[in-house]
Amino acid sequence: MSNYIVSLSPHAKGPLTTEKVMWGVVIALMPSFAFSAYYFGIRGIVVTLVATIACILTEFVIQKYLMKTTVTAFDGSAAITGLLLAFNVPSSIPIWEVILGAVFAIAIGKMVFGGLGRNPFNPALLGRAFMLASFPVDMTTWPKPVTTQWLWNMGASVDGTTAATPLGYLKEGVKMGESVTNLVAASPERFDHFNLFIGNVGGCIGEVSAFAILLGGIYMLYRKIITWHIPVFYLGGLALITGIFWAMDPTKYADPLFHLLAGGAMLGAWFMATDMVTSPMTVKGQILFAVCGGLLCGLIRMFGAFPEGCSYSILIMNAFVPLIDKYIKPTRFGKEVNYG
Amino acid sequence: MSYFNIIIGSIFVNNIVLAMFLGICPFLGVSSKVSTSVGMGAAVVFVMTLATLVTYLIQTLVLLPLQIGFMQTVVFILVIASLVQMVEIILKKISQPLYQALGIFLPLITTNCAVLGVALLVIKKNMSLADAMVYAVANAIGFTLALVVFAGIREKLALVDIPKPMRGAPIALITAGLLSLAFMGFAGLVK
Amino acid sequence: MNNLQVFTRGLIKENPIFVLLLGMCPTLAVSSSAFNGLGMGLAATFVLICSNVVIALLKNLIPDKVRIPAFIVVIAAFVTIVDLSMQAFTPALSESLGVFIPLIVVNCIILARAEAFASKNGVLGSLLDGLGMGLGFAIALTILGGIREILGDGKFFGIPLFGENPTTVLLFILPPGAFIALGLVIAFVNKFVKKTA
Amino acid sequence: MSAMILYPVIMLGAVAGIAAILLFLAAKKFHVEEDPRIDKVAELLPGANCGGCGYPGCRGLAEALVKAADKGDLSGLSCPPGGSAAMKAIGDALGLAVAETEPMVAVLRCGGTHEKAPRTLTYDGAQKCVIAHTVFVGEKGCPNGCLGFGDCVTVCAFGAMYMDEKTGLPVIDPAKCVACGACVKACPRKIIEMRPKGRKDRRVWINCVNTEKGAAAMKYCKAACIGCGKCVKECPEKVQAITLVNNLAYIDPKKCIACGKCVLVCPTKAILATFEPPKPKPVEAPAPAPAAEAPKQANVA
Amino acid sequence: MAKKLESTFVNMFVVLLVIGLVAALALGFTYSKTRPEIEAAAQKKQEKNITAVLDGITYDNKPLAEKYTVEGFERLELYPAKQGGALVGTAVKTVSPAGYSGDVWLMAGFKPDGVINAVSVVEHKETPGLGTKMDTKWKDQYTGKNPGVNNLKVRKDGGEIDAITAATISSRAFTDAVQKAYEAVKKGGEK
Amino acid sequence: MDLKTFKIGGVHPPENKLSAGVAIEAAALPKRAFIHLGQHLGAPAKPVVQKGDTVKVGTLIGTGEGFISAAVHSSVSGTVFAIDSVIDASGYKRLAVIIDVAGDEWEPSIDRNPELKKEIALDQKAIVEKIKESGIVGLGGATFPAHVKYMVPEGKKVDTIIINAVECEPYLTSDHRVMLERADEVLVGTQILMKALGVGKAIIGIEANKPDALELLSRKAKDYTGIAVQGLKVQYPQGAEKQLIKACLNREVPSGKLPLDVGCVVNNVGTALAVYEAVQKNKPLFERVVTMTGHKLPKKANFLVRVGTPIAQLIDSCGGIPEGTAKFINGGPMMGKAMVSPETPVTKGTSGVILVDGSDAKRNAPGDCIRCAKCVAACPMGLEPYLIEKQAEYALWEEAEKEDAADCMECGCCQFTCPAARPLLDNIRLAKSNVMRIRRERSKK
Ligand SMILES: Cc1cc2nc3c(=O)[nH]c(=O)nc-3n(C[C@H](O)[C@H](O)[C@H](O)COP(=O)(O)O)c2cc1C
Ligand SMILES: Cc1cc2nc3c(=O)[nH]c(=O)nc-3n(C[C@H](O)[C@H](O)[C@H](O)COP(=O)(O)O)c2cc1C
Ligand SMILES: Cc1cc2nc3c(=O)[nH]c(=O)nc-3n(C[C@H](O)[C@H](O)[C@H](O)COP(=O)(O)O)c2cc1C
Ligand SMILES: Cc1cc2nc3c(=O)[nH]c(=O)nc-3n(C[C@H](O)[C@H](O)[C@H](O)CO)c2cc1C
Ligand code: SF4
Ligand code: SF4
Ligand code: SF4
Ligand code: SF4
Ligand code: FES
Repeated sequence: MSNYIVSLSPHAKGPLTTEKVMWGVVIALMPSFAFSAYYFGIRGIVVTLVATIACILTEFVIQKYLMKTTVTAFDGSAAITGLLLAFNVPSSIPIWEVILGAVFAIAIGKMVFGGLGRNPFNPALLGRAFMLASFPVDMTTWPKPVTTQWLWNMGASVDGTTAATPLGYLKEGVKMGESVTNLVAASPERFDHFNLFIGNVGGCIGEVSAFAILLGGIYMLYRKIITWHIPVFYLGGLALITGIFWAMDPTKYADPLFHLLAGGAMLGAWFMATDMVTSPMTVKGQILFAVCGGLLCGLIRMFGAFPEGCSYSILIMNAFVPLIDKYIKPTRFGKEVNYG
Repeated sequence: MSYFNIIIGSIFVNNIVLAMFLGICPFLGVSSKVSTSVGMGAAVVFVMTLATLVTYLIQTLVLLPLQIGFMQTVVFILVIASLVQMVEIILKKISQPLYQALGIFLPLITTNCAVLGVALLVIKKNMSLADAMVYAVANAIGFTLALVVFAGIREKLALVDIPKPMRGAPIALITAGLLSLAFMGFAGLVK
Repeated sequence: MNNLQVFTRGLIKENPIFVLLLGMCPTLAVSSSAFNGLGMGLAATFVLICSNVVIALLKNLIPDKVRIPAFIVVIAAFVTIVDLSMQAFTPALSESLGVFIPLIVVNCIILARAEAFASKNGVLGSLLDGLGMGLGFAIALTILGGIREILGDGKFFGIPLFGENPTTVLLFILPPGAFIALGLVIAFVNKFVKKTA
Repeated sequence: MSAMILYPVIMLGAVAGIAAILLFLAAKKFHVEEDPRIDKVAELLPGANCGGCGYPGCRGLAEALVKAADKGDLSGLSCPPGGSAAMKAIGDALGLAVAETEPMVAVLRCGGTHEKAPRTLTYDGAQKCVIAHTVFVGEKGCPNGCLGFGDCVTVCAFGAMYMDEKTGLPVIDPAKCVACGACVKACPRKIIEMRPKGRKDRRVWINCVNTEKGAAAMKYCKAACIGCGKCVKECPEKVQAITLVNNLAYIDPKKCIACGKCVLVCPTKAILATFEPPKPKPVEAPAPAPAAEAPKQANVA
Repeated sequence: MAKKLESTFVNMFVVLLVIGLVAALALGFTYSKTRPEIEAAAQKKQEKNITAVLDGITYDNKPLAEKYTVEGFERLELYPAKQGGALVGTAVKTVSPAGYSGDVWLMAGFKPDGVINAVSVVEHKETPGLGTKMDTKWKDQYTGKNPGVNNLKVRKDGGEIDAITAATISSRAFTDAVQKAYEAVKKGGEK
Repeated sequence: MDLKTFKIGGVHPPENKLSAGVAIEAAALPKRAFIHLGQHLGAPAKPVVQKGDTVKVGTLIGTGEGFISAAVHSSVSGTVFAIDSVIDASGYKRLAVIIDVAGDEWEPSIDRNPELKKEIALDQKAIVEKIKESGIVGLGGATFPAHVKYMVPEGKKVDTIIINAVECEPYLTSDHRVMLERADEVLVGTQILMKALGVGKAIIGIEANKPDALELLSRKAKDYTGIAVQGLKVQYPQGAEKQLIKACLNREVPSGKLPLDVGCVVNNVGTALAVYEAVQKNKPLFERVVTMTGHKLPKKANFLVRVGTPIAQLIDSCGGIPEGTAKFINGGPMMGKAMVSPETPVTKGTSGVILVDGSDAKRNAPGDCIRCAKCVAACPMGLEPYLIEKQAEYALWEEAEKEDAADCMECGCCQFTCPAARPLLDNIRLAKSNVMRIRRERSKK
C-alpha cells in the first residue's frame, strides 16, 4: 500500500500562512523604510538593519541553543519586531544600545513566554520602553532629517543637527507656559500638516512619514492581514480626546489633526496596535482596545511626563487584552435570540 | 483637585505594587484567577481603609501625645492583626456569602505589607486624616487593579506552554516587570 | 537532620528568595544596590535569629490560640530594636531602606520560620535555622542588588566600575528592572542550580 | 526616662489586653461550627499566610486539603514554606496514608513496532491518540493497536514513560511508575493495563490486544496475538491462567505463577515476561527476544 | 516535650499581656538608649550640610541653633552664620516640589550679598543616573552666581544654567529650589 | 433577484467545481457489492438476509430498528456471499452484506418508467411511512434518517420546508447536476414533503454560482404552488441548515435546538429526489449521484452509483488513480472524510470523491497560534475556536462547555482560515465530544 494520507476535515486550506502574514507586514513597512533612508541617510539604514538582524539572531540563538525547539526565527515576526523597534528610535542612537533593545524585545518580550503568539506585550514596544527607560539621553536626542547630502550623514554629529520633534517641542513649550499659538508662530514648519504628512520633521526613524505608513497600512488591508477596526478606532480615540481639549482651549492644546500626524500615532495605530498577538480577538474587543488606546495616547501626550504617549498607550492596553478577551465575547449564533 | 491627584497618583503613577513594591506576596500568590483576585482586591480595599483609619487615630491620639512614636510598628501590627481577625470572625457569622467572597482572604492580608505599609506611609507623609483615607482607598484600588490585570494575563498564560525554567515565579515576576514598565507611561500624569 | 544541614539549608536548597519565594517586597524594593541588599539582609537576619531563639524558648508557654499575636509582638519588638539602632548608627542606610525596615515585621520569612521551625524545635536549632535562612536572604539580596547596581548604575558597593559617567542600563535600578532581574535570576536557579542541589 | 518606659508598657499592655479580650469575645459570640479537621490541618501548616500555595492564606489551603481529602487525593496541593514534611503530616492527619495493597505497575500491551507492523498510512492532524483514534484505524492498519502519538506519555506526571523513536511505541519504566493509572485512562485503545508487579518482579503478559482473526491481524502486524491457543495448552494444568476470548489470549495475573512457559511457545512472540523464561528442552527456538527486551527497556529510561 | 499551656482565656490574656509588657520594656529601654544617637545623627547630617555650603566662611555661632523660618516659605529652614554677632552667611534648607519624582531638598549657602556660596543635595527621589547627576560637579556652576543678578534658569528657559542632559526637569527643580532659598533669605533678611 | 446570506462568519474557498458541466452517467455495476448496514446516523440496520440468499435490486436486506435508524436495500441482484465486517472510509470494520452480482434484476414493485408522475396519491401518514420503508436518509451529508424529521412532535408547528440546494462545498456538483437534469422530480419531491407536513410553503435555496440551476428551477417552480426559489450569495457554509435558515428566513435556530423549533425542516435536493422516487415510483434508496473529481483525475464525472460499489471501480472508470495522488476525500474538502483506502464502498452518504495530490493533500505544518482572530471572524457560530482548541489541549472540558464548544457544527471554517495551520477542528471535536460526555454524565445524576 502506498502510504495515503488520512486526516480529519477540513482538507482545504486558506491562502494565508504565518510566514505570508509576517513577511507581508515587512513588505508593508518598506515604504516607511524608504522614507527613513531618505530622511536619515545611511545611519537610518544601518540602525534598521542592525535591529532587524539582532532580533532575528536573538530568536535564533534562543530557540536553537536554549530552548532546543524548532527554529522559527525566520518566519518574519522577529524581523517585524526589529524593524519596528528601529522605527521607534532616533537614528543617532548608539548601535550597541539598539542591539540591547533588540535583545530585550525578543528575549524578555517574547521568548521567555515561549515565542510567537504567547507574549502578552508587544515586543517592539517593550524594547522601546526598555531603551527609553535605560538610555533616556540617547533616546530623546533627535537628529534633523537631512534631505540633502544624505550619504554623508553616516556619523552625524549629534549636537550639530539635533532638533526637538514637533511633540517634544510642543510639550516643552507648553510646560514653559507658552501658548500653542505662539509656539506655532515660532516654528511653523514643525506644525505644517503637509510636512508632517510627508515626514519632513524630526522624529524616530520610521515614524516621520504618515504617508508612507498609510501606504503600508493600505497594503495590509488589501492583503487581509489586518482589519480596519483597530487603526481607525485608535486614531479616532486620539482625535476625539485631543479634539475635545483643543475645542476647549486652542491656545493651550494642539489641533487633533496635528496629533494624528505627529509622532508615532500613525505607526502605532497601523503597525503596533494591530499586532494580533497582543490585541483582542473580537471586533468589539478590538474597538474597545483601540479607542481606549487612542484616548490614553492623547492624555499622556497632553498631561503626562512624556511628549509621546503612543507606545505606552498600546503597552498599557496590551495589559488589558486578556480581560477584554475574557469578558467580551463574539455574538454567538443562536444564543441571543428570543423567539416564540 | 488634590484628591484627584492622590487618586490618580496612587492608582496609576505610583502603583503600590508595581512601583512601590508593597503587597507582592499576594500579588504573586492570589493572582492565578481573575475571580479570586477580585475577591482579594475587595478585601484589601476594606481592610486597608479600616486599618489606616484606626492606626491613624492611634498615632495621632495616643502615640504622639505620649511621645512614644517608636512604638508605631509594634502597635500597628498588633492592631491590624487583631482587627483583621475580628472582622473575619464577625463576617463569618453574619454573612456567609460575604465571608466566602472576602473573608477567606483576610488572613492573608494580615501579613501583607501593603496594609501596614500604607498605614506607615500616611504617617510618614504627614497626611491629614482625609488625605490619608483617600490615599488608603486609592492604593487599595491600585492594588486591585494591578492584581486583576495581572490575573488576566496569568489566566491567559495558563493556556500557553511557557518554557520550563520560566514556569511559575520567574514568568510571573517578569510579567509583573513588563506590566510595571508599561505603567511607566502614566508617569507625570499628576505631580 | 543535623545542625549543619539546618544551617546550610537556607543558603541554597531552601533559599528563602530564590527557592521559597518568600519576602518578595523587601527583596524587590531594596535590592537597587548591593549595599542596600546586604544591609536589609543583615537586619532581617538579626531579627530572624532573635525571634527564632525567643520563640523556641517560649514555645511551651504560649497557648496556641494566641500563638500568632504573641509571635508578632516578639518579632515586632525586635524589628523596632533594629530600626532604632539603624537610625542611630547607620542613618544613611536607614534612610534608603525607609519604610521597609519596619515592614520586616510582616516579612513572611520571619513568621514562617517562627511557625514552621522555631515553635517546634530547640534553641540551638532555631538559632542555626534563623542564621541560615537570614544569611540566605542576605546573600540573595546582595547578589540581586549587585546585579542591579552593576547593570543599572555601573557600580558595585558604590564603587564605580566603568569610570565616571558610564552609560548604563538604567532600567535595572528602576522598578520594572527589579521584577525582571529577580525573575531571570530565579529562572537561572531553576535551570542550572536546582538540579544539582 | 520613666515615661519612655512606662507609657510603652501601659500602651502595649492595653492594646494586647484589649485585643485579647475582644478576640476572645468575638470568637465566643460569633462562633461558627465548621469541620474541625480544617482547624487541625491549619495547625499543621506554617501559618505564614504567604499565599505561596495559591490559596488565600493557610486556612484556604487547609480547607482545600480537607476537601481534597474527601475525594481521596491530595495531589496538586502543596505548601512551599512547609515543604513535604508538612504535607506528610497532613496526609497522616487526614488518614490518607494509602492502604498498603499489592504493588501494581503499568504494562503496555502492543508489540506493533515499526518493524513488526510497518506504517501503511500517514496521519496528518493533531498529534493525539484520542483524536487519531476517532478518525481511522491508525497508521499501521491495526484497529486495536497503539497509535503512537503518546497521549499516555503526556499524562504521566512521574516521567515514567517515554516514546521510543525506533519502535514508535511508548515505553514504561517500571522503576518510576507509581501506578497512578493516568496512562490507562488516557489511552483511547485501552492498551495499557495495570498489573500486579508480581513476586520478585516476575510477571508475564500478552503483548497484544488485537481481537481480529489471526489471518487478518497478521496482514498488518507480525507481532499480533493470533489466538492460536498454544499458550493456553502450555499453561500448567493446575494453573490455567490463560483464557482465549475473541481471538485474544489473556493471562489472569491472579492465577499466573510466572513460570514463563507460554512465552516460548507463542508463534508470534506476543507474550512478554520480565525475566528470562526457562530454556525448554533443546528446541530450535532461539532465546526469545521479547523476553530479554522487557528488563532492558526498564534500564533505558 | 513539655505540655503546652492550654488555650484558656486567662492563659491567653496573661501570656499576651506579659509578652507585650516585656516587649514594651525592651523597646522603651532601647529607645531611651538610642534616642540621643538618633537625634545626634540627624543633627550631624544637618550640620554637615550646613558646613558644606558655608565652606570658606568663618563663623563662630551655631547656625543650627538659630534656625528661623520666613513667612511665605513655610517649608524652608534658614540657618544664619554669624561672626561676632554679624551675619556672614546663611544656609537655607530649601525644597522644590517640581522634581521628576517629587520633592528635591537642597541646602544652599549664601553670602550676605546674595551670592551663592555652595549648594548641597539633601534628599530627592530622582532617577539614578539622570536626576542624581545633580549631586556631582554639575552643581558647582551655582557657586558665585547671585540670583539677584544672574538669571537662574536653565538655558532652555532663557537662563544661564546648563541643564543636566536629559534631566532638564531635575535641573529646573534644583534651580527653582535655589531661587526660592534666595528669596527667603532676602525676605528674612529684610525683616 | 436579491441574494441573501447569513450574517456572521463564513469563508469562501476556491470553488473548483470541475465537474459542473458533466452530465450524470450511470456507473457500471460492480462485480461484488459491499453494502454496509450502518450507512446513516443512528443505530445500524439489522440484516434480514443470510449467506446464500438471492436478492434483487431493491430487496430489503436490513431493517432499521430503534427511533433513529434506516432500512437498507440491496442495490444489485445476485446472491449474498457473506455478511461480514468490511472496512469503511475510516478503515474500521463494520458489518456489511456482501453480494455477488449477477445480472440486474429489479424488484417488480419498482416503477422504472422515467415519466414524471405529478399527482401525489398517498396521504400524509403514508408518505412518511413510505419514506421510512424506502430507507431514505439525508443526502446532504449527515445521512440523518429522513422520516424522523417528518414525525413532528406534538406542539411543534412547521410552516416552511427548505430545500437545501446550496452545495457550498467546493468540487462537489452532484446536487447541481440533479437540479439541472431532474428538476421536475425534485419539485414534485418537494411537494410531497410539503404534503407530508401539511405546510404550504417551501423555499429552495441555491447559491449564485449555479446560475443555470437557479434560472431553471425559478422558471419551473412557477408551475408548483407554494415553492419559491431563493438565490443566495456564495459563501461557505451556507448549506449548513442553521445558516441556510438564517439566510432564507432570517430565523436563528437557538443553541442546542433543532430547525423544528423555528418552524422549519431542511432537506437536501437529492433527498427530495429520493423521496419522489420512493413515493411515486416505489423505489427505495439504493443509488445516488456521486461526483468524481480531482485536478489530476483524467475524467471528471457525476456517476449515478449503486450503493456498495467499491470506489476504486469508479476511479478506474475515470482513468485510474493518477500519479502522485496522496489523499482520497469522501465528500467535500471542507467536511468530507479522508479514506484509508479507495477499496471502500460507496454509501448513501457519499456525495463525491476527490483525489488530491501533492501539497494540496498535506496540511501545512502547524505553528503557534498568532492570535490573528481570523478563526473567530470566520466561525459562523460565533465561537472562539482558538480558545476552545487551547481548552481541549489542556483538557479543560468545563471551561470549553462555557465557551459553547457544543455549538460547533464542524464546518471547518476556522481551521481553513488559520494562518498558523492549527489543528483547530481536530481539537474542537475532542472538546465537543467531552462536553457531550460531561452533559450525559450530569443528566444521569
Ligand atoms: C525612566 C526615566 C527616568 C527619568 N528620570 C528623570 C530624572 O530623574 N530627571 C529628569 O529631569 N528627567 C527624567 N526623565 C525625563 C526625560 O529624560 C526627559 O526627556 C527630560 O527630562 C527632558 O528632556 P531634556 O532634559 O533632554 O530636555 C526620565 C525619563 C525616563 C524615561
Ligand atoms: C458545514 C455544513 C455544510 C453543509 N453544506 C451542505 C450543502 O452544501 N448542501 C446540503 O444539502 N447540505 C449541507 N449540509 C447539511 C445540512 O446542514 C443539512 O443537514 C441538510 O441540508 C439536511 O438535509 P438532508 O437531511 O436531506 O441531508 C451542511 C452541513 C454543515 C454542517
Ligand atoms: C437526536 C436527534 C433528533 C433529531 N430530531 C429531529 C427532528 O425531530 N426534526 C428534524 O427536522 N430534525 C431532527 N434532527 C436532525 C437535525 O436537525 C439535522 O438535520 C441533522 O442532525 C443533520 O444536520 P446537519 O447535516 O446540518 O448536521 C435530529 C437530530 C438528532 C441528532
Ligand atoms: C499586523 C502585525 C503587526 C505587528 N506588529 C508588531 C509590533 O508592533 N511589534 C512587534 O514586536 N511585532 C509585531 N508583529 C510581529 C509579531 O506578531 C510579534 O512579534 C508577536 O508579538 C510575537 O509574538 C506584528 C505582526 C503583524 C502581523
Ligand atoms: S499506548 Fe495508547 S495512549 Fe499510548 S501512544 Fe499508544 S495508543 Fe496512544
Ligand atoms: S501514568 Fe502513572 S501508571 Fe502510567 S506509567 Fe506513568 S506513573 Fe505509571
Ligand atoms: S468548525 Fe466549529 S468552531 Fe470552527 S468555524 Fe465551524 S462552527 Fe466554528
Ligand atoms: S486563525 Fe489560527 S492563528 Fe489565528 S487566532 Fe485562530 S487559531 Fe490562532
Ligand atoms: S513581603 Fe510584602 S506582601 Fe509579603
